[in-house]
Amino acid sequence: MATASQQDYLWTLNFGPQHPATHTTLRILLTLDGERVVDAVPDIGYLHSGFEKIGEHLDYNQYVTVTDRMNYISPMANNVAWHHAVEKLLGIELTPRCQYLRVIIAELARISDHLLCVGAMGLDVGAFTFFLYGFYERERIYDIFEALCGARFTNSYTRVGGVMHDITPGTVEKIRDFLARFPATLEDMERLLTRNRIFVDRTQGVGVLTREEAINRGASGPVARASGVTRDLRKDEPYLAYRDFDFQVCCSRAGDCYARYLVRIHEMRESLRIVHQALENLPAGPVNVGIDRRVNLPDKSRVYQTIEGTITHFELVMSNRGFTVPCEEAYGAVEAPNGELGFYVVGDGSNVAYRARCRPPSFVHFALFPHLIRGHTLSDVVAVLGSLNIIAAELDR
Amino acid sequence: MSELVKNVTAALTARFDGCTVSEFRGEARVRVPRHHLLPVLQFLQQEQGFDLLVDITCVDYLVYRDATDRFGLVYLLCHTESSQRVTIRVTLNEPDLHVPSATPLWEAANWLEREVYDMFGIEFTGHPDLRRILLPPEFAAFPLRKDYPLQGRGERHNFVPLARDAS
Amino acid sequence: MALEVPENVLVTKLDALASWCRKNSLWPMPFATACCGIELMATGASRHDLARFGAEAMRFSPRQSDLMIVAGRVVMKMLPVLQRIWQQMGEPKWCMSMGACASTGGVFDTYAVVQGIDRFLPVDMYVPGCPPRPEQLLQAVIDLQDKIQREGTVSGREFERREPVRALLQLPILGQTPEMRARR
Amino acid sequence: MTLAAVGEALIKSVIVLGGLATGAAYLVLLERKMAAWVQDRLGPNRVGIPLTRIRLSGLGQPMADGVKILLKEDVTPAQVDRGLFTLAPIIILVAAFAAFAVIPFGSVLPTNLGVAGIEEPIRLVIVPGMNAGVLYVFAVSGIAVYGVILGGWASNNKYSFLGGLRSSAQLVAYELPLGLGLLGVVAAAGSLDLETIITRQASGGWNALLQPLGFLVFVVAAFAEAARLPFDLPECEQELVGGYHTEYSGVRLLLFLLTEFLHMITGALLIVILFLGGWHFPFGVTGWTDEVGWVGAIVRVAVLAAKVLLVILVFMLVRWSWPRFRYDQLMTLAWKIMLPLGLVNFVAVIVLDQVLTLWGARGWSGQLLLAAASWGVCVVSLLVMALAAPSISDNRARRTRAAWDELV
Repeated sequence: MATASQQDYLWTLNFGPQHPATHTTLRILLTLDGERVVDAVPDIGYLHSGFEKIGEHLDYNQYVTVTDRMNYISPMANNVAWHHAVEKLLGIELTPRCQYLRVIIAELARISDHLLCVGAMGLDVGAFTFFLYGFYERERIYDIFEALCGARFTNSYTRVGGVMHDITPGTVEKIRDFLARFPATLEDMERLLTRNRIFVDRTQGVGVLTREEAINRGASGPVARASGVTRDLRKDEPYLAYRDFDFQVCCSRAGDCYARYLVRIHEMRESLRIVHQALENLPAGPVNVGIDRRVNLPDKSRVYQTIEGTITHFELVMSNRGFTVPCEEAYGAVEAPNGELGFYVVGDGSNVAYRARCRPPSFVHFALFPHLIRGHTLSDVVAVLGSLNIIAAELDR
Repeated sequence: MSELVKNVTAALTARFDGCTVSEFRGEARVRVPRHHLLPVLQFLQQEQGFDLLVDITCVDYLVYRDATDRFGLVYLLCHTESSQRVTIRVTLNEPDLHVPSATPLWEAANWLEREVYDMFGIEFTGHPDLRRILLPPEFAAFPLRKDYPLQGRGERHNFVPLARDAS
Repeated sequence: MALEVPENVLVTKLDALASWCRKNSLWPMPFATACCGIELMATGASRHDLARFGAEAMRFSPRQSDLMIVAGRVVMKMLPVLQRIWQQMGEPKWCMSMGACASTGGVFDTYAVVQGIDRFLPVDMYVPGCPPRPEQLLQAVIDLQDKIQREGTVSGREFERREPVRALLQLPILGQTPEMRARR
Repeated sequence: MTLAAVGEALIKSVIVLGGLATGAAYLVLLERKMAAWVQDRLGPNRVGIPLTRIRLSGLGQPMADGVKILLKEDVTPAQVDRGLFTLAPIIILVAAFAAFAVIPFGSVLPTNLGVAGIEEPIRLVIVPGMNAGVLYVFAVSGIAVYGVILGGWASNNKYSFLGGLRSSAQLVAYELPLGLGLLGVVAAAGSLDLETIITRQASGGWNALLQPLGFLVFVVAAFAEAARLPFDLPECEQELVGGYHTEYSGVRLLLFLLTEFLHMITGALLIVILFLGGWHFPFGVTGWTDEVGWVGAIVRVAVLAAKVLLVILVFMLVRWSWPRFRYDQLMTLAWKIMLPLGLVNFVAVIVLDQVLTLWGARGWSGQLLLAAASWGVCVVSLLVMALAAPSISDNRARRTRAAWDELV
C-alpha cells in the first residue's frame, strides 16, 4: 500500500520561522493532506548563536551569564545546572544554606517556567486571558528574584561554590507572600482551563507518546513523566538538598498534551511545597564554601583584614589565575523545568572550560515533534508545540 | 561506582577487548575501540538495561594538554530503573572521521548525531538523514572545532544591507 | 504629498494630525526571537500594559503592522527572514531594536550572531538592556511616539503609487557569496 | 414610491450607517477595554483629543486607529489577483451593511411628522413592512462568505487560503442551526417580519424563555456566524497568522476589521430581536403594542440598544475567557449536535403549540405551560446529547491513507 506521504495531492505549508505559535523561532515544513499533517520536517537553528563556543572562552563564573539566556523562561534553573556541573568537576560540596537557597530558586524558576509553558499552551489554543494570569504571577517571581540578586530576568545568581550573596529577610518575606497568594491564582487558572470542554477536547489524545517511545527517544522531565516514565532527577539522583524534602513526582500514563499540561500544573503545586519546606527550614551558616577551597571571593572584611583573604581575592580576580580545575571531564545534570538539563564540562587546568557541552531538553523534545504530530491536524500543531515547551534559545543554543 | 555499574563494566571488559574503565567522582567511564562501539552500545541497551541515551557529544582535543587523539566522542547512557549512569568514549582521528550511527538503537540519537556532525564534521555511517541541523546548509566550516575562531570567518556579516528607500 | 509651501498652516496641521494618529496607534510586529521576547510579552502583560499607549494590538502579519520590534539576537540564518519581513511591511514603518543583542550582538560575539541589525536594516530606536526592563521598552515607545510626532510625514512614500516588488532583493540566503565558497 | 419616501429611507440609512460605523469603531475600543478588564490591565487610556494632552480615558483611540489605517500604505502584493483582492472587502462590507435594511432599531415614531408624502407614522427601520425580513437578512449575510473566500483565495497565500476555506465551511455549516433556531421563532410568531416578531414577544413573553433550546442553538450559531472566539477559526492568530486577511493592509484591512464588528452587531441584534424581546422591557415600561408616545419611542430605542450592548458584552467576555475549537470539532458541533438540537426545537415548538391549542390553554397560563414544557424538552435533549456524544472529536492520529478513508 502506498504510504500517505507519496500521494501527489499533498501540499506544503511553511510554518515559521516567524509565526505567532512558534513563540520564538523555529520552522516546520508541514506536508498536509487538507488539514491533516502527513509529515513534518523541523528546520531549526534560527537562533543558533554559538553558546558552546562561548563556553570555551568565558571562565566558569562568567559563563553563568550566558546560561541565563539559554532557557530564558527559567534562567535560575540554568544557573543551578551549570554550576552543579562545574562543582561536580571540581568536587565541591556546598554548604547546607547554599543548597537550600539553590533549591528555592530552582523551584521558583520551575514555577515560572511551567506558568509560561501552560500559559503559552492556553494561548495557542486561544485562551489569552489564561496566559496573562500566569504572567502576572511570573512578575511576582521576578520581583523575588530582583530582591534576591538585583536582576529581574537574567539573574546569574549562582557562583562556583556558592551564590552571589545571601538572601535577605525582606526577600524571605516576599517569598512567603508569594507562597500564600499563588495557590489562589493557580486555582483561578485551573478553573479557566482544566475542565473546560473545548480545551480538553483539543488536547486529550493529541500527540500521544508512549512510555517505550519516551525512553527510546530520550524524553525527560514533564514530557517523559506525562508518558509514565517515573523519572525525576530530584528523586532518583538527589542533588543539592532534595533528599530533605517531602514531595511527589507527578506522573501520568496518557502521554498526550492534556497529560503534559496536568503534570506541569501539579508540579507547580509540588514546587510550592518544596519552596515552603526549604524556606521554613533554611539552615543558618555561610552560603559560600570556605576560603580554603579558593573558589569564592571571600568576604570584604576578610579581604581587608587578613592576608590570606587578600591573596585569595586577588588570585581569583586576576586574569589567567582563578581557581584550578582538574584535567578531567564531568557530566552534571539537574531536573530543570523542561527536563534533564545537563552540562558536560571538560576542564584543562585553566580557569576556562575546555568544552562546555549543554544537553538541552528542548532539543531532544523537539526531535519528538514530527513523531507526535503525524496524523493530527494543523490546529494540533500549535497544541503539541505548546505542550512540549520548546524554547528556541535552548533548542539551538 | 555502584555495584551495578561495577558488574556491568566488568562484563563489558570481559566481553569486548580493548575497553578500559576509569572512574571520576563516582561515575564510570568506558573507553571503547571504535569497531566495538555499536556492539557495546547494543550490549548495554539490550542486555544491561541502560535504556536511555542521554546525550551524544564530542570534544576536540586539538590543543588539549597531553592529548593523543583529535576527537573524543562521548555517549552518556542512563539506566532508568536504578538511575545509574555510564559514559562511553570513543576516540577518532583525522582523516577517518566515521563512526557507526546509534540510530538503530535509539531514535534519540538522530538529532544528537546530526548536531555532532554539524559542529564537528564527524560522519555517522548508517544515519538516515545526516544533514546540517543548526547551521545553514551552505555553511562550510565546523564551528566547534578548536581551529575555528570564535568570531567566525566573516560569515555573519555577509548580507546585503537594506536602506530605508530600498524596501 | 504637496509640501511646496511648508509654512502652509493647513498642511502642517494636517501633517501633525496624521502623525498624532500614527503615533497613537503603533501596531507592533513582534519579531521576538529570544529572551527579549519574553520581556516584550511582559510589557504587554497585566502589570506593565503596553495597551495604555494603544500599542498592544500585536499583528503577526507584517502587512498590518507599523512597528517592528526586533526582540532578541538575530543570527545569520534568521537575518534574511528579518529583512524579508521588513520589506513586507507597508509604509510608514518603524523599526525598534530591543536589547543589546539586536542592537550590537550583546554578549554573543560569535560566528553565528549578527552584530547589530542596524548593519542591515534601518533602525529608528534602540533600547538598551539585556534584556531591557518593560519600563525601558515603554519609555522607548514613548520616545518613538515623540519622534514620529516631530518628524511628521517624512517623505510621503506611503502615498506614492509604487509598483509591487516582484522579486525580492537578491539576498544571498544564509550568508555566503560564491567568492567566500571559492576561498575555502 | 414617492420622493419623500425615498428621502425618508435615505435619512434613515445615513443615520444607521453612520451610527454603525461609529459604533463598530467604538466597539473595538470597548473590546480592548473589556479585554483589559478581564485580564487585570488598564487598556488604552492615553489617547484623547488630538494634539492635546487631554486623555478622556482613551476615547480618541478609535479615531487614531482608523485614520492611521487609512493613511497606511495600501500594499497590493505582487502575486495577488488584483481585481478580486479589492473586490473581496467591498463585498463583505456591502453584505454586512445591507443586512441592516430590514433590522429595526426601534419601533415606531408616535405621530406623523407632517412631511408631505409620508402619511403613516415613521417606522424605525430602513425598509419598513418587508414581510420576509428574516429571509432577507439570511440571504444577505450568506453573501459575506464570498468576501471571505475571495479574499483568502485572491491573496495567493496559503494561510489566507486556509482561512478562507475554513470560513466558508464554517459559515455554511452554521447557517443551518441558525435557520433551525430561527424556524421555531417564526413558527411561533407566524410571521417572517422582524417587527411582528418583536410585537408578539412584547405581548406574549420572550422567546428565550419560551424556546430555550432554540435560543441556545441560535446563540451558538450566531457566535459561529460572527466568527467570535470559540469559533474564530478563519482568522485564528496562533494557527493562521491573520487568516483570510493576512495579506491585507490599509483601507482594505479597515473594511475587513469593520465588518467583523458589524457581524457581531448583526448577531447581537438578531439575538435580541428574535429571542430577547427586541425593544420590549417588562413591567410595562415600554408598552406592549405599537401604540407609543414620544418618550416611549425613545425609551424603546434605548432599551434595544442596551440589550444589544449587553449581548455584545457577553460576546466579548466569552472571547477573552475561552479557548477555540478545532476545525473538525467545529464541524462535528454544527452537524452532529446543533443540527439535531435545532430540529428537536422546531418539532417541539410546533407540537407543543398544537397540543396547547387542542387543550385550549391560552393566555398567560398557556404561555407558562408552554415555557415549562419547552424547558423540559431543552433539559432532556441536552442530557441525551451529552450522553450520546461525550466527546465531540476523535483525536486519534491517522497516519495512513486507509485510516483517513475510514474517517471520511
